[in-house]
Amino acid sequence: MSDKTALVEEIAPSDIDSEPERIVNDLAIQVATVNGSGSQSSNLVLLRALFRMGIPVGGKNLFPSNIAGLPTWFTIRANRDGWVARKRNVDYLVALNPQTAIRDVESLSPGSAVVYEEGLRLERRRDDLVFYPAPFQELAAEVTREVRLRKLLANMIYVGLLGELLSIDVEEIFGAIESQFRSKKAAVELNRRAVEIGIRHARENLVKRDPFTLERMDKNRGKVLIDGNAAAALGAMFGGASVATWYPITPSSSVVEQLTGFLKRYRNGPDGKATYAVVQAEDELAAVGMALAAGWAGARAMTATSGPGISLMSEFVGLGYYAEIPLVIWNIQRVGPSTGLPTRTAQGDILSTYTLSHGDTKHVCLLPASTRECFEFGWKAFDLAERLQTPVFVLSDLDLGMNIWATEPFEYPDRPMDRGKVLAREDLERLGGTFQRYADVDGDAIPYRTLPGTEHPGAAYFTRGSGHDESAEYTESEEAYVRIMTRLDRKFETAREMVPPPVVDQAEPASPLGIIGFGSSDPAIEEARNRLREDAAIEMDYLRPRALPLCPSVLDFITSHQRVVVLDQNRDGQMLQLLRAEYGDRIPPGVLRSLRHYSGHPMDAQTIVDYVTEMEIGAA
Amino acid sequence: MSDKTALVEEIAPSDIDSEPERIVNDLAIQVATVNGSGSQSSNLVLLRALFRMGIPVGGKNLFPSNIAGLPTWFTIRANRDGWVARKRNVDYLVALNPQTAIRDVESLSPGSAVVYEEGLRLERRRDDLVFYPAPFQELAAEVTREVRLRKLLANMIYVGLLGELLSIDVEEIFGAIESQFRSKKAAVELNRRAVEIGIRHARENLVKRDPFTLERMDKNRGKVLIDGNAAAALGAMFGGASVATWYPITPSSSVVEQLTGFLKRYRNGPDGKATYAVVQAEDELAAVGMALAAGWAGARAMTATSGPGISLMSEFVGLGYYAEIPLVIWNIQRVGPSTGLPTRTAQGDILSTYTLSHGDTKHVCLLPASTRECFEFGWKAFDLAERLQTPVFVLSDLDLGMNIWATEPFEYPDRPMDRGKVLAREDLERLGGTFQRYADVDGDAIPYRTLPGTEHPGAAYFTRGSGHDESAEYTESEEAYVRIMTRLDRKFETAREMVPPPVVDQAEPASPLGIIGFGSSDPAIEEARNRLREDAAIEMDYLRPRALPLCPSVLDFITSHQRVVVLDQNRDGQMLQLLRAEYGDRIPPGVLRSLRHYSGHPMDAQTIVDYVTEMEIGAA
Amino acid sequence: MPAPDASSRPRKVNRLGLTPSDYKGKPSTLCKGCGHDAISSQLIRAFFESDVRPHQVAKLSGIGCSSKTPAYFLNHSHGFNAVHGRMPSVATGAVLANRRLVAVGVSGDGDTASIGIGQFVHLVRRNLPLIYIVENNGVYGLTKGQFSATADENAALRSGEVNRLPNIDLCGMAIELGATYVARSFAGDPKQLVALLRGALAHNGTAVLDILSPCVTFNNHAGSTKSYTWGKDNEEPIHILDFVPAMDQIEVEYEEGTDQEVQLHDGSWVRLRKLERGYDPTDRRAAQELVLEANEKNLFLTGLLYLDTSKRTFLDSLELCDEPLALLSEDQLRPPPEVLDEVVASYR
Amino acid sequence: MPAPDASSRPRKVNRLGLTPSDYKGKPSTLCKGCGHDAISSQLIRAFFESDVRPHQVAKLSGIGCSSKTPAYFLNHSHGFNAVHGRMPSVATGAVLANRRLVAVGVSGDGDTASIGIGQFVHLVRRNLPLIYIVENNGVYGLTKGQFSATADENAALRSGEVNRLPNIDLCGMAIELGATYVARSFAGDPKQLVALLRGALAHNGTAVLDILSPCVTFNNHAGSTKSYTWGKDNEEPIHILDFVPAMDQIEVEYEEGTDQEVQLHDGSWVRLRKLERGYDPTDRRAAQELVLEANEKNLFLTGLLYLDTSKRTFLDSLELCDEPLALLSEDQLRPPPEVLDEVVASYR
Ligand SMILES: Cc1ncc(C[n+]2csc(CCOP(=O)(O)OP(=O)(O)O)c2C)c(N)n1
Ligand SMILES: Cc1ncc(C[n+]2csc(CCOP(=O)(O)OP(=O)(O)O)c2C)c(N)n1
Ligand code: SF4
Ligand code: SF4
Ligand SMILES: [Mg+2]
Ligand SMILES: [Mg+2]
Repeated sequence: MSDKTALVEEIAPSDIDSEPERIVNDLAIQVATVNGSGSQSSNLVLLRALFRMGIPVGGKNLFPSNIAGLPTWFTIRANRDGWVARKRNVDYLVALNPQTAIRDVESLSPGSAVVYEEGLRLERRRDDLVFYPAPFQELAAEVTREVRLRKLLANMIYVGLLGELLSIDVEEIFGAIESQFRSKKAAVELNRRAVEIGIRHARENLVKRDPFTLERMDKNRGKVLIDGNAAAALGAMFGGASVATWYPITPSSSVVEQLTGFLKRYRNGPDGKATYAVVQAEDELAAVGMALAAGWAGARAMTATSGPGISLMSEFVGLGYYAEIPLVIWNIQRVGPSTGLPTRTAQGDILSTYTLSHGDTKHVCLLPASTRECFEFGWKAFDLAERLQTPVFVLSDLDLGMNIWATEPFEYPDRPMDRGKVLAREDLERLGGTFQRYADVDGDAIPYRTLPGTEHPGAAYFTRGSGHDESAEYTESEEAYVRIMTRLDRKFETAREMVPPPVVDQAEPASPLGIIGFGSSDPAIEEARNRLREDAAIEMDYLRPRALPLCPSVLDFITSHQRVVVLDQNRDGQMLQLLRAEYGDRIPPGVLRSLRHYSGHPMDAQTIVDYVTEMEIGAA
Repeated sequence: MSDKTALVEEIAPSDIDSEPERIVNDLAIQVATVNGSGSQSSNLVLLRALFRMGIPVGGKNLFPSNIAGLPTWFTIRANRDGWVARKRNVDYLVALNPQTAIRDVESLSPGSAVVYEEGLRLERRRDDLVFYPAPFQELAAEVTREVRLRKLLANMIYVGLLGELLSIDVEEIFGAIESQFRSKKAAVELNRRAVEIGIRHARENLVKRDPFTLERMDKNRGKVLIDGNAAAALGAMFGGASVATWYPITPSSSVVEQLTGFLKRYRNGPDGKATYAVVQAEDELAAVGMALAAGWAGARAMTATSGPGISLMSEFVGLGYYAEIPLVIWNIQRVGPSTGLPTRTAQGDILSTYTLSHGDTKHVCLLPASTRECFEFGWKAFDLAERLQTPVFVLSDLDLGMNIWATEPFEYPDRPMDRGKVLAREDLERLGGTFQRYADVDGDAIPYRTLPGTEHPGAAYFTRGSGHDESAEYTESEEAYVRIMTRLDRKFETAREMVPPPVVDQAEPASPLGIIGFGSSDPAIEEARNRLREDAAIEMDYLRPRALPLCPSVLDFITSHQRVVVLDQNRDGQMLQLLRAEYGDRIPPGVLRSLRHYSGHPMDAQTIVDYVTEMEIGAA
Repeated sequence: MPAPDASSRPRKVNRLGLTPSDYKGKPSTLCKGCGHDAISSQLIRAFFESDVRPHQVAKLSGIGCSSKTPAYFLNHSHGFNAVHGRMPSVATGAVLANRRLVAVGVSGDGDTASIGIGQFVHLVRRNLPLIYIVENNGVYGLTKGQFSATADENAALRSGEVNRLPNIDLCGMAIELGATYVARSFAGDPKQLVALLRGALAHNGTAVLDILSPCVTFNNHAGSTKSYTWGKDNEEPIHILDFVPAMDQIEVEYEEGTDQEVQLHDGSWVRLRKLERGYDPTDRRAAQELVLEANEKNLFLTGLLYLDTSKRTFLDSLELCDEPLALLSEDQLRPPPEVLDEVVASYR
Repeated sequence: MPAPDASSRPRKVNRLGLTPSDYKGKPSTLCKGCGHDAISSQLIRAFFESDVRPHQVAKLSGIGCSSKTPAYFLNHSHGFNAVHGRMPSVATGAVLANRRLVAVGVSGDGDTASIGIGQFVHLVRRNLPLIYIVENNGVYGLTKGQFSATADENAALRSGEVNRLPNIDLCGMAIELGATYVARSFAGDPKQLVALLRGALAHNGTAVLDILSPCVTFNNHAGSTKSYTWGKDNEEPIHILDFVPAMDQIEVEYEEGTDQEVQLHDGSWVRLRKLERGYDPTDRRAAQELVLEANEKNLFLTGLLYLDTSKRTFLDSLELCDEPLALLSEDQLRPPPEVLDEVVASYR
């Protein structure tokens, strides 16, 4: 495509009617197919090729809650400045699904490009788009005669086509294919062929008429391209996970599935046998019961689940809180209530997880915002759980957990494992029989424990979810109950000091405007801040809580701003409610503003920009 | 006891050293025994005798979480002014349990009286109490030779003894015995004998030396003496309960057990067969699943449970919310977390019940404060559930549910049942096929439903906990999801208007001081208000929410006071948190004060008086 | 000599004047070829042929590909797709509320044998009138192919992962628990399946149908013991089973070659032509023995494994009134004021 | 002629030098005469006689009077009184974390057969090494005497309330599910019970002991089929069972009258003297038949109903390392930085 270089390189504001400028490394490609059609490999190849070209990228899969035959959309956002949150508008559509093609095309902004199966005749639908038709099935037939394969390979053809249209480095595509199909030589060959046919078709039949193009950069040096669940699994392995129990549920399944893969490879003992146990339990009640007891008996125990599973774990989690048992629970949030939209993302379980179970309970919750933090919290959660002797939740979500993110490489844990206050036989001998399971010896409200099997006559104690005193004896004494419950409350204050503090990015002096958001909202918030700064000269300070209980600095942040937007990916403003419940009337009236996004789609910057812009107009 | 009348009748302030005055109809009697020893009948006889003397009374049983052999205390409070909340100090102790006698005696205030088995020699323990020893076992031997019976009858002897010491009308005791043992003539005879022997023993051997005495009044005309769970059951029967499912758990078991008794007696159809189904399910998950589906199919369905059961019901309750299914759930709260103290009282599930289940859920919760309201909410909850098409919780507690209260008689429902928006065949014919299960036709956000079995081709719809549109069709559309969720939010606003409003008792003009408390705290609050008014001239306005979601008037109450005490029978100030989460920064700083009582004992007035007094000193 | 199947005469309309398409559902969103869709087709046929009024039917399910299917048959019946593993409790509540409902529950092997086994046990124990269909593919389809508790020991996934735990045999469990109608069948054997379904419709009590229903996406590979090929190659019916409706019986003579006839609650009959095994499904010992043998030898024995028409149902145990509870009038539900007075008086 | 019981010689100290009181627990708070306390006594005796190191034992339970008992024996062992019906999962987690633990789970009939039946099923299926004791009294003791799912059909409470549902037979279920050590016994038969417990201690796999344990407060009345009297009057041992420890076996000659000896995993033996029935507990068919007969005729057949020493345990299935997971060092748990580099590289 020789006319490509003729396009101006500079990006300048242009009015709608003028010839489009060249837009380099800033676009969102969306591939619309049906699930089960095998397009996932092609999308990953595309994503990886861009990644290896050094361009910041992210990939998001919007898939249905079924196995095959329903619409699915994979979106790749490439952005030279690193903004890879969801973008509402798509620039490049690959329309392969007849069921949705018309609607997909209708939703495009003027000037977008459409690559499509020519039989769909989409060019008739709009006259303000750039259309690139191709006979995918026909082209695939050139690669192979085998019908099933042909269908799969049609997907790889669009990779070639896009490669040509967007100037993707062919060698990176081929390299990505090799990574994707690894050992399978034949597959690599076939897929390369398909890409080549795509390229050839584009060269011979299509004229580039859109402004989008890609160029090599160097923004991914050292980075990895990974989903949050893989990062979580990896973090868990390096955290020394030894018992992982689970029950399959989207979008959390891939935490333990990928953990199993890692453990199988890297965690065999000297006898060649497993230094871990992964158990697919019969349900979530059993999964959490096993993990809890494993934590009790001294394993680094974890489970992972989503919405309905969290509800089912409720009773056991209360036991964990009251009997003070370490355990890590990953909640990869999806859209509720009930079954809800199991393949859509939300931050809808914050409130119910924080106080999960009946009675006075509250739980340490970590709120990772990136795959890096998934890795980091993956191992730190065990340290916290064992140090604090309590269930620790990590609240990720489908967007973070199942979508693919480019990230700085993970850092190997910077400190040895913290196994918490465990008394071994020697300790007991030294103490000479003064061990009391639930006594606050150190003033931090964290008691000492012993593990079953400890060879000392004073080691044993009795664990129960019913009333107990410092010696772990059964009691219905009101004094003992109040003492233990008050200590647990103090222990939560200890936790407050121990959990990862919020990340604050604040102008000097503080702007009147702030935003509080957490988890997977982070990239959209950062992009929105940048846009507001650049487009509207609005400076928005940012606090991102990384854990519950909240740190006192959150209140400081709120009180030092005039308006603080609280961004929740849920209907009920759950973080807002938590802030209010926590800080109550210490929050000056009118400061907190609630922005709630609960469509099930990942957070995008535009929603924030719009909200803030309108708010600031109101405030002005 | 002839010297009785010599005591002055008037109650006047007296200093500590002077001869005690006569105290009429104001005392707390505590009977300390072991459970399984059969003292419950005696306590009830005593309670009923006082009740029939027209004296305001209440009876509270403090019992262990086991079946026999552990300490148990039954406390009867009689108070001429109607203050029958728990009183921290006991005036009359009946010490029959050697395990606790010494501690029980040590905890008494000077001047209290102790009736006890003489073998315990308690008179040696203190010199500032009045001691009334008696050889209970020996006396019982006079009634019967049968060993097992003798043990039981020893209990009836203290009834006689107290009767004599406190001038209880013997005929009322005998009458109460007859009510207690109804048809069993022999039992009536034996028990009468035991009472007589107790009286005789007192007459012949004891000299009245304490100031407490009882006299006939007329404060119980028309009233009933009943526990909250019986009242709830009765309310449910008159609410037309047709499917009740349950799984045994203290303290909720007696809701359905007593309901079964009522239904068996009063709810047989013309064919003599049951117009109801009561099912003891295999667990709480099944219990709530059955009830939910019964509600779906058109029954008036309910279940009752406590703490752990609530946790287990969590998943199904979210389905009920999202799929909009009527169902009534009684949560008779006990002390958590986990198994906690199963035979102690708390208001510790408010927060977790209100938002029970993962995702954005919130539930209508009724908060009865009296047995009368247990009855009333017993039937109204069905109307609300069917009208609103959602699970409705009634949050009672052990104190209200299992203890015995004198109350105004119950009022027969003042309106016909509200079966909500159900379209029958004729309605569908009239509508001509426009039925949409989840459409907001009337603007109140409440849709119409049809029952399975409705003979019309347009009647059927599909119920699911996954994403659905107005026609109840499956969809993953973000627009439909947001529409339905937003409507559910509006429906909750409809509920806000429909639930029982708070009860407000406010001075004119408003006092600077207010209190917000709910449920079983009510009698202690009223007593405390009275004491503060009389003893310290402190007027304390009172708002008692009777439901969640909260009415706007709650905020008005808060903002029209300078200090508002929020009384929670839980550690975490759960109602306080709800108020803050709901009204946020509209609550002026410093107004809300949190009083948290979480010992597992019922609320008492003194705790409130102390707190408020100290607070007001601070405020002054 | 097999006799012509009385129940399979093609009909355009049934006795209610309805056509098969009146029994259809929404288009399926399952994978093409999924066994579950085959079962839905036979459900449509059975309900049509048995002249069931669609509005009287309630379709209940848990969560899973299988549990989605109630949306794909009987559009004119109410359906309830509940939560994972809890179809039995939902079915129980619905039937209690309205005993006139013809309740059909659809579940999967994960939904029933894993998370739902507790509710399964108690449902069977109660003998609730319900057709309980397990669409058994040995895997969790909807969560992408993990083993379920009915996967055979040493079975391998396509990924090579091996199941190291023994399978739970739901028919064996049902028989042990005293179920009253227990059948095993195959999505690839429509004729047997429809007869078993019609028998289940005529039965008053819990009818458990454990149906091999291959998952073409995750468990249909060579070597799978839950694949179509395996099913076709290994199915061994224990008898040839005909369903004879009550009204036909009058006209139809005793068939040559019929070894056993058992009358069902609504007057219809199950007619069995024995094969080599000479199996009597009313003999509980034989049923247990059969299941044990099948498991030991990995045989795929299909047919009506056990039938007991004498046991009381849950509705009998509860002595429920005939009128559906859901339809009782206020008069019947709310006792008069005098009752309140009477009760209140007893609390004085 | 019954031979002297090898295991019942009174001893003051065991081979560890411990006395029976080293195996005691806290004072019981159960009702005087409760069957559960009798079982606790035999547990104490069995652990003492089998020379089990108390610190190696983990006691697990659910909720109920029965589930309280782990506090009443083996004071020097860790105990975990968890939530209702979930002892199996808790036991599983504990054993996975530390495979050297001798795990004994105590449950009730409500705890196991009602709310807990699902976890029971899956535990048995996995064959986790665990002694699973069901203290079966047919009622929920702790919640004051409601029927549980093991209550016999038509049994009546003292109040007159009749149970209209058939019972669940936990031994029958266990056998159906392929359990490897299944016994029925009686709190009132200490000799048999202690032998069965010692056998269970020697067994490697799930040992299910369903023990009639009368509730003296709520289910011990005349007419109850779970009372002491009923148990005493109806108990029919299917064999006389002796436990012969590995070390004794060398010295002890084959006993006259012994019909069958089965070796257990630790080298000890169960010696059976057959009675009328001539019962072989290694025959699964016979076991199923026996349970069926007992249920049909309401017989109280006690003894070792089924034994299978060949099946792999859950720990085998998982190919766990020998070192308890809980005791692995940081070296063994956290792979070195190179592994992180390697994995990270694969994500580029
Ligand atoms: C409480 C809960 N846990 C897990 C899931 C996720 N989940 C959905 S379907 C399913 C398994 C379905 O397997 P099966 O019942 O065999 O149905 P199939 O898809 O194979 O037909 C699981 C685990 C869920 N929906 N709810
Ligand atoms: C989730 C839950 N539901 C109900 C209860 C109440 N509960 C405590 S013990 C028990 C039944 C115990 O019966 P069983 O297991 O037979 O023990 P037993 O007391 O007869 O020995 C019940 C229902 C509970 N603790 N937790
Ligand atoms: S995944 Fe398997 S079970 Fe699910 S629809 Fe596809 S073929 Fe059927
Ligand atoms: S109630 Fe029954 S089971 Fe519980 S301790 Fe008493 S006798 Fe034992
Ligand atoms: Mg399946
Ligand atoms: Mg029991």
